[in-house]
Amino acid sequence: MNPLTNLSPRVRAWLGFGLGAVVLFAAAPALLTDFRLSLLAKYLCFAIVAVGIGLAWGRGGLLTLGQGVFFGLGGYAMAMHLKLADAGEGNMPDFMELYGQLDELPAWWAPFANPVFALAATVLLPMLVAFGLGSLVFRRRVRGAYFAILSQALAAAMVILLIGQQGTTGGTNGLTDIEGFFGYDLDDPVNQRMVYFIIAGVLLALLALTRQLMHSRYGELLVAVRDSEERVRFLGYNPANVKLVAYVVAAGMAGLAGALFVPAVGIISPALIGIVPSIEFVIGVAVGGRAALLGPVLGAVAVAWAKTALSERFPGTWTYLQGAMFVLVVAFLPGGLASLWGLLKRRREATPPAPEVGERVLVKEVAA
Amino acid sequence: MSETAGGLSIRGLRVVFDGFVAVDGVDLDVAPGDLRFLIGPNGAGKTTLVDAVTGLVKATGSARFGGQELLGRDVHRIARLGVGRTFQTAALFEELTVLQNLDIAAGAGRSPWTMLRRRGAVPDDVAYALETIGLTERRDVLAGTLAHGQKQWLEIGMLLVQNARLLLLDEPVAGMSHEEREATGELLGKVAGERTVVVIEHDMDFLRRFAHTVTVLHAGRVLSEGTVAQVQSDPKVQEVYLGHAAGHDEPVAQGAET
Amino acid sequence: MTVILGQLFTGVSIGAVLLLIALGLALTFGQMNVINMAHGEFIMAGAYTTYVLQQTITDAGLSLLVALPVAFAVAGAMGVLLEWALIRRLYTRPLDTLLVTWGVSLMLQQLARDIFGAPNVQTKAPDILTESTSLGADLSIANSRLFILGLVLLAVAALTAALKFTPLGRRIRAVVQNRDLAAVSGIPTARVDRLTFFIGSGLAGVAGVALTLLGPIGPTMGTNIIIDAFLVVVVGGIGQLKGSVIVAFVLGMLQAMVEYLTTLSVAKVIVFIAIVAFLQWRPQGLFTLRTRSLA
Amino acid sequence: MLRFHRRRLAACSVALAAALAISACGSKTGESDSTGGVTADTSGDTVKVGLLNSLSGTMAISEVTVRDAIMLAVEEINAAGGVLGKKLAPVGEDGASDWPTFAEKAEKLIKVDRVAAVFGCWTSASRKAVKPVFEENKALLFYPVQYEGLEQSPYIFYTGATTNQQIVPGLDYLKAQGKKSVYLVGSDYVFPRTANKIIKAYAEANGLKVLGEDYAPLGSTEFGTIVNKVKASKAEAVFNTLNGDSNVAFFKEYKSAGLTAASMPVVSVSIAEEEVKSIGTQYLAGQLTAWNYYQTTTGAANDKFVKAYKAKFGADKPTSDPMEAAYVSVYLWKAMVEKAGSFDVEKVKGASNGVTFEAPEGLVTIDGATQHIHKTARIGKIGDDGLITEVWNSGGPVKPDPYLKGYPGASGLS
Repeated sequence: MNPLTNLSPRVRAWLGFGLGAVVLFAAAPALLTDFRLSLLAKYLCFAIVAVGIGLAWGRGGLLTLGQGVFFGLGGYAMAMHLKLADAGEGNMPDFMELYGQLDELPAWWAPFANPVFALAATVLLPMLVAFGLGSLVFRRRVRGAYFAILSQALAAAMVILLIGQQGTTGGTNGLTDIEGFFGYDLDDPVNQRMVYFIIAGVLLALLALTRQLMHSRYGELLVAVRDSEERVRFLGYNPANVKLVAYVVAAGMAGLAGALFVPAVGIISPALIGIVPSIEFVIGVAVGGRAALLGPVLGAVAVAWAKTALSERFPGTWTYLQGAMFVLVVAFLPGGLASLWGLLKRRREATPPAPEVGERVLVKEVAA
Repeated sequence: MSETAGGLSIRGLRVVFDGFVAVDGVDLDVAPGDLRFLIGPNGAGKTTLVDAVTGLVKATGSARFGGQELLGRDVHRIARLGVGRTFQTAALFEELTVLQNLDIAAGAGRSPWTMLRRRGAVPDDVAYALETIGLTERRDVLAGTLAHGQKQWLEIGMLLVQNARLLLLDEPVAGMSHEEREATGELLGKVAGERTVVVIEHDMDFLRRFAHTVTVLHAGRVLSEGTVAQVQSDPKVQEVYLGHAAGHDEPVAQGAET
Repeated sequence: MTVILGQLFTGVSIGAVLLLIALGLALTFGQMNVINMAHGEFIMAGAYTTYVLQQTITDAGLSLLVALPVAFAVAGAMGVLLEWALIRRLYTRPLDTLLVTWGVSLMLQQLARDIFGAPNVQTKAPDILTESTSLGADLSIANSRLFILGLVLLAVAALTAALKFTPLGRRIRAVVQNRDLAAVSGIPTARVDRLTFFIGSGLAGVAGVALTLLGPIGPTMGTNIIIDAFLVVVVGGIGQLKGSVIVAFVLGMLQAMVEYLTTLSVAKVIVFIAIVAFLQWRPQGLFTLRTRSLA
Repeated sequence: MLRFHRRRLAACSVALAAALAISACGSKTGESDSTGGVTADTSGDTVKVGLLNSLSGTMAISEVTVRDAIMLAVEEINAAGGVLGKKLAPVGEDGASDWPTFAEKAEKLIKVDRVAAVFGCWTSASRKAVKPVFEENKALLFYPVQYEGLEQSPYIFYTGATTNQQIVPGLDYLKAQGKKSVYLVGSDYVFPRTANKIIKAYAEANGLKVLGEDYAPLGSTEFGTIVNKVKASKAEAVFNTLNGDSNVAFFKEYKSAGLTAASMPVVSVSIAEEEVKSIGTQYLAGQLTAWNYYQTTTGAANDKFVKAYKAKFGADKPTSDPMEAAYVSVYLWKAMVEKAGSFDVEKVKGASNGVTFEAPEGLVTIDGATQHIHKTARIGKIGDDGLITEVWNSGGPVKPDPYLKGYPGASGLS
């Protein structure tokens, strides 16, 4: 018998958390080159998005196919501030002078010069948009499938909007050539490392937050809404609010991830927002296991890593593999790899484990 | 819980689906604490009536409970007024445990702060309901793995902790064994009195054993109403409902309604 | 004035194209509730079928006519294969179907790239379809657009008639309205599903043939139009063709008018906002089948 | 339970504190850069060069052919003995039509593979994404595609045309043909929007009326309304900066609306031989293009290039301007390295001014000040056979002027 299984879930969580911290804060920086570490920073940003999707989709049954929008809102909010900071007080960002031929900074850019406003906006702006769309859609009981398609349409519309406003958003280019991060020079590898540590810290903090949410009464209610929304309604809850909370939290996480992506990679562009990247955010979650806490994180990192590694040598093969992952995992292993582990464990122990909410694989979905 | 149970009062209730009149001007009064059985042939509008009262389908007319108008409110608002219901097929959260099912049912009024924390101990009303429905031993079992009868009891338990003062039960004993029926009937008898209970049922034996009063629906209208004896002796009922079996006590094709 | 008239016709023809690509979806999504993201790749398959046929049948007009039924069969067969291999396992999980078929669409795109190469390929249209019909002074209407309008009206009429009057159509409608009842009444629902999917996918193939007259033929041609098509069916409502028909033309007209006054980008955004607003008013779409069920 | 929360919180704050402590060592913006960039690995008997193009995604259509042309040049150079006696070892990366991926792959080529130079990128967006990477690491990029100008990075060599070598000649040609008005149609992204700003300014100063401009989102294939507007404007010509798939839909619609090359010619700046093949001469015959090179361009260097390309990639594969510019960029780099006698980036840059190469398009010379090249502008007409034949050229190489300083009326744009 594995001695770990004798520990209480809480102690195990604490141990896992410590292990994660050791891997992210000690092992990875020690073992990886600066370049690989910066790639890991990027993957961890995707993992943060995945944590939110895991909550909304895995636990809440909300297939959020528009996370790119929130990622982009957070990223643009951060990039706008950094561009303004690079340009210096009273100056306009370089691209605006190049393409926009504006006489002065547009009014909606101005508040982003304030770092506090910009930082708050990276999280609050996506949450606000999610709240708006979510309250419209959930309250009117739009069906799950409609919600998924509307999310995609939102992503497409957002891209078109951003690209169309080249003078003030940088168009297809997005916002590039970001030099500093709150006064620190991003060219310096030491500062790149700092960005990595911040991202890793945020990821761990959000994991703790999400674990708390999943194990709270709200987490149980969310699963109940996923499995039988109508029944929850007859118990006197408004499922729209329950879903809205998960959706808004997931949007906030995506926004934060987008904001951290900017200093890590140095660019935010519409290419990260549209339908395709939005669906790609989901694939890691599906592969890792949508309903588990760590599944989405590990899945997102693994898929992003595989993409980098494989596309270096076999660009066409990667597309096939990506497609095949969607097909095989979603159709035949809906609980993702996390459920595989559970299945193996169960087989070895040959007795059904004490059911603990959430670590179970879901096979049902809110169809209504 | 010693709140005064309210009475249900329905006036001129009408439900129309795409031109088809499912409920056609029903007037119905259920006194506080009554255990009312609602019977009628397939398509009589029994379930639709319950759907209308609980806000699932749109209806015209009036349905008041404890003095509050129900029609036109959202489903969850009606539930918060103390109206609870079950469905023909058990609707539980199968991925959650018995305890979690009950805890959720008990929690519609919880503050956001409570919601965001873990459940500490088992709340008293939940423990009491577990005892009442006899599932204390199985509280950590997934609801999906319960036996059929136990699922129905769990549903009733959920209505209890939900603190519903009007219980609308759609065929609660369909598919149950004889012993389970007896137990369920006794449970309903215990619940009524403090609360008002309306049961849709086909099983005539069960009805005779436990009903306080009976309403017969036919083609969207109330055909007859009264005690079991009064209804059974009503010639209109014998004509349209019991039909060929008039005078005998044959139960009507049981559970044929899908 | 002539510009406005021209723009009116443009709106109608945008609507016709939308309807043509959405018609198959109105069957598979609208009737069967399957979100098939690979529908766009079936359209692509139809377009490539036209291209392949032209390698052997050099006469542009003849090859186009031959391509219509062949593309229907090719795309339909792909649809049946997809239904048999994957979708039938997923009928209870509509959102998972979306992801699975998205994966399939990725693979089909790459397959097209490997077979036909990444660049677009060209087909030759019959000369008459590259010209326009003059309607007085400055007003003329593109023959290709007229052809597509005719084709889509024909397809709608045929589909409506088939659903209304043939035994198969009655079975499809029975399955849509009550699957369990249909099953116990002796209708082989699995076979009806497969046939429905064949027709829906086949219509995508026909749309692909028609699109060779208007746009590029390449591996990604399906992805650009698929979301618009889904929106048509979402707004039109589930279970009825007439919703999709009306919505396609209304959206086409709206887009043409807004685009004329502003730009294509703005038009797309405004159409999206209009759709969200509309769904506030009618969350189930323009027309719905009302049934008494929990869901 | 609460105790655990505290400890978890403590772990987080320790982690964040550690991160901030480490950060204190980093340099602030504005301080002199402590890092000197990465030096290429030239120790062995081969030297690595990076190839960065989209092999997947929407841009693969165009970029794959550029990759082929670069590979051809690398192989030819290796067959002829390499550069400074070292063989070139190409390292290919896929930008996947995604700008952040381009930045990531550029960094990988520079830092992990330590290549001596990188050849590639197509869209302006991908170039803008990698530009800071090359500048930060002091590495070289050769960018082979015509673009919107208004840029001059110290670490990029631009071997495609800038605006005064393509767009301005295109307008001059229309003017010379007696056209008095144009309508501008373009895709909604950087190049068309910037190009059209230049066109409007230049046209105004030269008596050409701009009767309207319209942009379609990238990948858009619905051109009914735009063609309607174009037709109603009664412009005498159209200047087309559409990209990719949109061109196919635009020209099909254009022809269907009864508009012809004779009545309202279209000058395109993104349609080369490869695109002609995918649109079809049925729709394109007689229309105009502005480039610096066509497959039909005469000269021994081009005959050799076309022959070698077709031998390697297939007789049905046409050659085009961006391919030629990419092919030339490798040879130009070779010439610069040989002139400098070193692979060192700064030395190569220093040696660049005046380096020439007898290219398929004719003699090209590097302008050291702008790091662009002198190129001959050419207007071509698309024939029924799918080839483009030259109808006008600038008579000799035009000096690159990315900021249009020598063009009154347009120079204020930057």
